[in-house]
Amino acid sequence: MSEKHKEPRRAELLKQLREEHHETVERTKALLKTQKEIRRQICQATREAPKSVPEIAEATGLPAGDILWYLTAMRKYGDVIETGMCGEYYLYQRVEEAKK
Amino acid sequence: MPKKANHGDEPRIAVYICYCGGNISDVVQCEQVAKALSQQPNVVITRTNMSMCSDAAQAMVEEDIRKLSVNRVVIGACAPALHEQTFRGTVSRAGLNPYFYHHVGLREQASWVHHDDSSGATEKAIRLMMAGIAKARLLEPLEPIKLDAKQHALIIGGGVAGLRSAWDIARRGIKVSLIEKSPFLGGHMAQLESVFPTGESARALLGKLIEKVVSHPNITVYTSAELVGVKGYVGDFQVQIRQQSRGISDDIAEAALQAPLPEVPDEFNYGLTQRKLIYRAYPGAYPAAPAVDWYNCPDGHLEVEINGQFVILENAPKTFDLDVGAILVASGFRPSEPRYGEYGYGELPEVITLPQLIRLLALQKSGDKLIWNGHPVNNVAMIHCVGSRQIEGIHEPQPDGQVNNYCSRVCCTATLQAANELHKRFPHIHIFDIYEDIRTYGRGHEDYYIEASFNKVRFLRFHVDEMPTVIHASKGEQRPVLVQVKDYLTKGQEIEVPVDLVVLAVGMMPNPIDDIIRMLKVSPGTDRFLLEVHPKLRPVETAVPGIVLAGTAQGPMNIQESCAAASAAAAKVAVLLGQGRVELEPFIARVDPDRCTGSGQCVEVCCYQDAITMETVSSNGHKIRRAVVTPANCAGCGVCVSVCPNRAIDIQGWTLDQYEAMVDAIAADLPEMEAMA
Amino acid sequence: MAEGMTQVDVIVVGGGIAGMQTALDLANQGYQVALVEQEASIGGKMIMLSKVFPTLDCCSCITTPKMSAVAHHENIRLMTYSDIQSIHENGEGFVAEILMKPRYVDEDTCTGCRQCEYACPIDLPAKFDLNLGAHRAIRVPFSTAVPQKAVLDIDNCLFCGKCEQVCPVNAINFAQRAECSKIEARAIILATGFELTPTDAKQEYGAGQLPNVVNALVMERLLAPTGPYGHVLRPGDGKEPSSIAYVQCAGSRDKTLGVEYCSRICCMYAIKQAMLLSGALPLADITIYYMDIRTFGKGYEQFYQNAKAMGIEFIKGKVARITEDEDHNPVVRVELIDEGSQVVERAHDLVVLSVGMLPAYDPQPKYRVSLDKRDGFVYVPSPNLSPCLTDRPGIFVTGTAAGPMDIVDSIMLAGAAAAEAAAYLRAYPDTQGIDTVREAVHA
Amino acid sequence: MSKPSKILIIATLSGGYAGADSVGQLHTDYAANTYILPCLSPAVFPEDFYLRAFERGIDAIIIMYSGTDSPYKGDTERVAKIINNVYPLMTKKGIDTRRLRLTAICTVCTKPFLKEVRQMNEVLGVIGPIERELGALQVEGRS
Repeated sequence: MSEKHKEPRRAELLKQLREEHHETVERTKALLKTQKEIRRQICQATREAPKSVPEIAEATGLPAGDILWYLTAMRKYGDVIETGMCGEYYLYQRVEEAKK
Repeated sequence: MPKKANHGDEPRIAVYICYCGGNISDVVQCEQVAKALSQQPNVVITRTNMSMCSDAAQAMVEEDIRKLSVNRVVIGACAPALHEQTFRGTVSRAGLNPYFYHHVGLREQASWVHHDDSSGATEKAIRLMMAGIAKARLLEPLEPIKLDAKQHALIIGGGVAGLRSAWDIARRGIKVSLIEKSPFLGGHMAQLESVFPTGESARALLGKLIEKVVSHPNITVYTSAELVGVKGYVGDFQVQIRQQSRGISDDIAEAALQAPLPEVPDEFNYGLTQRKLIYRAYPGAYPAAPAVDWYNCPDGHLEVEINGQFVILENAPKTFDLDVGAILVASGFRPSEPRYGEYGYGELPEVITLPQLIRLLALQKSGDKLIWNGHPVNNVAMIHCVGSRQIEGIHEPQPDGQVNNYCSRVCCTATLQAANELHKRFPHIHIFDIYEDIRTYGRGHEDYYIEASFNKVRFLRFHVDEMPTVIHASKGEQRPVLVQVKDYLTKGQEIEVPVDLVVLAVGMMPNPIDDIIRMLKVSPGTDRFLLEVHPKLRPVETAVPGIVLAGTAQGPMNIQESCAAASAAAAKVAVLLGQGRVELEPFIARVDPDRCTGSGQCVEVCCYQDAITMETVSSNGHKIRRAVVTPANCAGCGVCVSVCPNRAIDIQGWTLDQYEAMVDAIAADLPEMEAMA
Repeated sequence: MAEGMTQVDVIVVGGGIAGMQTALDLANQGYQVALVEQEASIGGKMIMLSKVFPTLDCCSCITTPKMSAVAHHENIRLMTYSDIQSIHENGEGFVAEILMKPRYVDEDTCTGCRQCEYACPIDLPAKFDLNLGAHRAIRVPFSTAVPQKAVLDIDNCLFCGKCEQVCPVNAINFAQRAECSKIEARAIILATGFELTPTDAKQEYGAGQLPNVVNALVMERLLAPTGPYGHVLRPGDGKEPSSIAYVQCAGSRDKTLGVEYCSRICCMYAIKQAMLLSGALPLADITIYYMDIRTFGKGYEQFYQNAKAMGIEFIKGKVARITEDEDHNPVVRVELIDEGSQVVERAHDLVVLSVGMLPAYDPQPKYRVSLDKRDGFVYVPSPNLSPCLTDRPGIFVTGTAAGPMDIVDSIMLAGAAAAEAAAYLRAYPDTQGIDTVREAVHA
Repeated sequence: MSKPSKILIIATLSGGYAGADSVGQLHTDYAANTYILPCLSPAVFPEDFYLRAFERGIDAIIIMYSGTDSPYKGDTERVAKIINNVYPLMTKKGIDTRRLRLTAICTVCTKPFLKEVRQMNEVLGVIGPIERELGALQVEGRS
């Protein structure tokens, strides 16, 4: 019985929380937007072929250290894999592309 | 009765292979092992995991046991010594008898020793796991043997570590008997003047500790006493102690010290002075009564004139037994003795050791000149790492053929402390400190190094393959000795230092305790110090249950570290004995009365008193003879097993049937591997 | 006894290796222990390490069983994600007010399945990986965490509710509030641990601004099998380094930083890491710049000699400055003392600063124990005979709260603290140890 | 392709087994055809245990007991006696006695451990697999 009754209350509570934590939500939303954009750029850069951190950095114009951080996160949560090595650098690609 | 009567059920075995965070999986192809095992009869689940010992993995095992009605568990991981107990606990939490667990070592005995043979290591892992599964099918539920523990500990050694652990154990409500080989308590700490890093008086600190120990109602101290025999096991050791006579009654004690007697080198001052055959180690020593030096009285008696009367003092050693639950070894160290000729030691009278310098400074309490060998001392060289950090092929080995390849930990700070003391009392003395690395690592120790630099101690740094030399100066030189050093602090210059005194910072070696090692069956490590089970998992325990280590018997330590180790050992003794009960592994002999025909061969070969006896029992109205095991007396060696003509006797948990099944599993072919080949 | 008051024999503050070991050593004697840890998991710094010297055991294999034993012990009450708010004496001992921070996850129902973590859209720098990797706003702290329960970072939450939707056991609870509880204990053991000397403190070493100059704990994470990259890569651009240098005494024995003491562990961890690196990157050149090599523990000198035999380069010299070239390769300016004291500049792919130890926590305000004026760690009035006694009766100190030390020494001192506390609990009047504490030191 | 030979090592927990762990701690490589079974003391095994193992297809057995370091009383002599009994039984069955070796290994005997393994493999290189000697005998478990 509870599940159906809970749903609206849950949604209500979340709404209330979002209001309470307005600043956090705004800040985090902005961060998420940036993250999504960078992830998109990384995916785009590696669409054709797997690339290394400096290559992705050059393609996106973002600092190499940041690219490595995003790749590390994407790898941890299963969006990106390593496909091999080129010289002293590992190559990365989105899981979907790599499986093709 | 075990928790569940699940031993009669058909075995349902869960098998796990640990990656050990790559330690195993880098070499052994764990997934392949798992695949090969999954088809084995009775195996209901096979899994691999990054770290089986993690909480999550243990929870997984528990869940598998419950959900899949698993009644046997086999895990291939690191050495059983590390984690067998962990996983016995895991299966126990899931309601299974802990002895339904079998552990297979795949790290120390496979992945770590077959780096270049991944397929060989994998095949080996499969076979070892198959053997484990074969044994698991035949496992039986066992119950640990519960024994009463004597709330009484024996401590061997009356130095600071022994004293400190005695006090801790006694305060915990456990009786302590402390035996000290020499006639006086205190060990090497008594020979120090001030202790780093506080500068407190060593003997004052020690005196307070001794006072606490000897006045504690739970502690009995036996000086001039040695361990001569040990029987029994954890919780119930019977130890035999032999104690020499003190030799002198209290009423004549002071007069005896005045008596005219031959003299021998005084070990308290490392031979710098002489003492009589009746002596007190140092003023304020405990016990206060003087002792007779029986070692130097060959026949065990000494004729002496006391108060104008001739008396004959006799050594009448007495031997007595104690029942103790645990034994703590705090047998301590001795300063390493330089080889004759090492940096001129023994050849040149101007070469002494650091412990000797400390006594020399204590003996020369007054005066503005330090006198050695009749001459005032103006230049002193101190050389580090003598008898420590030795390298095979560069240093001459010790008499036993080994080099001391370890760092002795205390000598750097002790040397700089002595250098600063020299500077403070004799500011005119030039000090040259000759070293490889300065290791003032402890809290407050670096201050001694900083202070020494401030005191203008001149540091010279040598390379181990270009060791300094100490030679006699040619005639007419102002200083009797020359120290030659290739000094890398001044671009590798060859420097000659003329000195009046050379001080060798000698390291530590364990006291020679071969007899104790033999009696207690404990093991020394390659550095000759006693070996702990594992430096992090079980740092103060030996491989023998109930025998623990404290202080420099285990390795070089300073006073603070010795006390910490002593207290840690005391905590372990309190864990063992504090509750008055010890639980032992149930790995002892067991007789199958249906198979036993009463041949009595087992009794003949057994070396343990009353471990196995022949008894007459009634069976169907007939009186028959059968072997009976007394669990507390059985050591589990299995000598009885191999002589039984009827296979009527076995060691619980290690049965012959289990071994044969394991051998068969190892000998069998691996269908999968063949297919691959 | 007041309502809601739990009684134990000892409160152990801090769930690192020292705190865990001392709790176990007391609990195994039958004493009741409350172990209070501010983080969401116990394990402290040790669980972050790769392998441990000198045995090269997998660190997790030594730590996780102890974590597990603490969690399962019938005599230990484990309180993670909890802060001690105040301590006061009540005549018989101490009363601690403890604040359990909200996880926003019901600890009893969470199974640690991490579905919430996968559902959460926001990536945040992961503290456990020293910000090299990411975790989500809701996550299980790390793979071997104890307890294996999720925790939500409310300050970086979108309140999107995705975690709530996917949780199979309805464990997410946004309405959770901090809970206060009181624990009464006869004795307290401080095991509050250490922090690293900050790398940005040293201007000469790039003030923390050089991307390919890292501290040694970062290298531990890079070497750990659970590490962020899965390989040893330099954080600046993901390059696999072929030349790695260690700068010893970076933040120890350094008057300019106010840290004049030796941190005791850095020589050994540098040598250990160098050995592990030569296993992970067989072709890499590894150099250790040092002042004195201090491998003083049992088996440590032999470890050092093995490292030399393996071809690791040990160079005696004080590194004066670290800069970088145009490819962000760190350049080390060093006086080579064994080469006639010439000053050279050498470029490496990655430089590791062997940073030292600072106290992690100042217990003075709450616990009213003194700190040592010289080093800032907890003051121990009689360090030789009573290395765990503070200057306040009933409060003991162990592990790196009592000064820099390695794991072996921490475990030893943890046993000592347990013995000291047990004796204190048993014999109340005999509390002040061997010394009447102050006389010898303050005289 | 010939099957790799198998060396069974029976090692005491207080001696050879701990010694093998020490070898592991040192990361020293040796041949992987070594199967180490721990025991409290090899005194538990009667003569026929060894013969049976050979008949099942084990090519060699090294018993690493604790010798004078044994934590047990009297087992060392017992083991020596049993093994002395096994040799003539092996000869009788046509099994080369070099396939069975008794040696004392302690917890830090890493070099002797490696030497024993190496030497036994050298012996096996000379005398070949056990099947050859068992000849007409049906090797059980290897059908």
